[in-house]
Amino acid sequence: MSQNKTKSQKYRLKLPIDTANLDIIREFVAGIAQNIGFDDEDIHRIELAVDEASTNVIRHAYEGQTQNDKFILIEVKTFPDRLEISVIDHGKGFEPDKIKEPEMDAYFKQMKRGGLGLYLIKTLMDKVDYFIKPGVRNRVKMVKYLSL
Amino acid sequence: MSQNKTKSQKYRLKLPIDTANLDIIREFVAGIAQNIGFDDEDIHRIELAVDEASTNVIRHAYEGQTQNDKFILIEVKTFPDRLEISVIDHGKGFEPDKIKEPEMDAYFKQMKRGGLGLYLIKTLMDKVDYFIKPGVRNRVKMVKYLSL
Amino acid sequence: MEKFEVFRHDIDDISVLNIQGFLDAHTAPDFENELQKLLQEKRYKIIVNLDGLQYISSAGLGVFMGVIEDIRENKGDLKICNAGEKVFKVFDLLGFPSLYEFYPTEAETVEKFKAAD
Amino acid sequence: MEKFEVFRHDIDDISVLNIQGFLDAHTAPDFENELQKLLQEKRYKIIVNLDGLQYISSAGLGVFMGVIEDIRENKGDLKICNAGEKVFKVFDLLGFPSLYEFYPTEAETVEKFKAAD
Ligand SMILES: Nc1ncnc2c1ncn2[C@@H]1O[C@H](COP(=O)(O)OP(=O)(O)O)[C@@H](O)[C@H]1O
Ligand SMILES: Nc1ncnc2c1ncn2[C@@H]1O[C@H](COP(=O)(O)OP(=O)(O)O)[C@@H](O)[C@H]1O
Repeated sequence: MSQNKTKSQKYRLKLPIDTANLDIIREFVAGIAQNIGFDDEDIHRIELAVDEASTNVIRHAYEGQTQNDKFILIEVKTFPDRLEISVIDHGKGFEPDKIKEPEMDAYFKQMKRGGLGLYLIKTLMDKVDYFIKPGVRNRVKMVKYLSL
Repeated sequence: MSQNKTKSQKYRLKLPIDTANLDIIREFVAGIAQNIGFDDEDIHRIELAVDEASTNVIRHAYEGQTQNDKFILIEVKTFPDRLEISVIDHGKGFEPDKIKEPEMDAYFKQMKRGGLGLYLIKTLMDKVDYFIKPGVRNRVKMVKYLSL
Repeated sequence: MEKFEVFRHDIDDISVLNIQGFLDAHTAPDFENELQKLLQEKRYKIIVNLDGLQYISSAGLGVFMGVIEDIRENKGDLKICNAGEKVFKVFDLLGFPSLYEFYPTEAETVEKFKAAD
Repeated sequence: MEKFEVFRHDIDDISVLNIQGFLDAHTAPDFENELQKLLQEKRYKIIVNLDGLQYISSAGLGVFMGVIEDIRENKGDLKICNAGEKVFKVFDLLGFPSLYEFYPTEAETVEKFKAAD
């Protein structure tokens, strides 16, 4: 039984918010990316982008929130030409448009720390969309195309 | 933020039935087992048992079935003293009690192939239970204790 | 990085398959194919060198079971060498050492075939 | 197999931290701790040797950002060496080479510190 290359396939991974799980998340997306034929460089980009989005969920999504079931959900869809990965939480949400891109020059002058994650995600992936419903479902959707 | 060692934590992985996904499944359970402190030998036992149960789902569960959404679901619960892993399908089910343990002697005399998976699972894990509801939810639940 | 690879070399009438990586239900058919090729060529003295094999599941063991009868009926044998600890444990759990000969090195396994000639 | 490890050795007034494995939000605090120890010992000539570092995320980069001001205010520097291709690319994407000196080898990095004395 081998991978059906023509249809879309769905994968889901749900885990507790704990930075100890970041390597499980990276291996999960790397495994899928490898199976559909991404090269090592793109696999690395995908791992890093998903790590950044997941780290954000672990660090920010449930800050000051009272949900019992604090989880992170990774949904992956494979297509013949691309991989779509969504990193989902049901925490407090945020306004992606209001988060300024780090201006690297000023950034380094201030030598402040952090704020690099969303920028990296945008740089590493081909397409990024945010769907935010605070407390219900916040989703960062990232797309990477196979270079044919 | 680090792993809470006193409570139970839940992990879920859902994927299409495809043998290409076996390595993703192995890395998923190995990652969790490593994080809660199993040694390499036990991690190998857990990987192999879950591989065997997953291979059975991929090979047998949906044989001749017409479900649209043929998936394999891995649920993992971590406890301070143990790991509980369930491999779940919603295929045709089977009667575990009616499946004879391979008598290795006769087995080798016939030199027949296969039928080793359930036996391996039982040998590798500390406790195995089957919960079968054909077409709804068939679950192989495996428990491995941490040696303290 | 390939998940599983088979390398073949022949020593007189002996064929050695060196298998590497992960042998599971996904990769077992690749291994089976290589063995079937040998049987088609009527080469029945087979060494499977497990050096570099990192993992085996019962689907991999099944491949060994599937060909052994045919091989022995043709007065050949399949012998196994260079099993790592983890991989050997799986063979051992299922009693394989009573049906197959295991040797630590390929050279020794070749010797056994030659000595029987 | 540890996910992340830090090995320290001192060469006169220079301290070298060799970091290995995976530097992400989970392991960044371990790295931060080792750097803070150096600052407490008032050792401000620091080389971070990335030989053996397989992965870095922005949480790891944040650690470098978090200490550099303190180090430079004390007339020291943090220089980086032995970055692998994959890891260097992440530093590069975020413009780090304009703020930190990168060298191919530890010996060369030590030389730069000595030459500046
Ligand atoms: N899943 C999320 N839930 C809530 N807030 C988020 C989430 N993802 C990102 N954010 C917000 O976006 C900001 C920028 O994120 P990022 O660029 O990764 O930098 P950093 O995490 O270092 O602050 C975060 O500080 C946080 O306020
Ligand atoms: N999830 C499952 N769904 C349906 N049948 C199963 C499942 N798991 C095991 N079985 C049945 O149990 C039998 C024994 O399984 P196993 O010991 O792994 O050997 P093999 O898969 O090689 O036959 C299978 O042949 C199959 O009939």
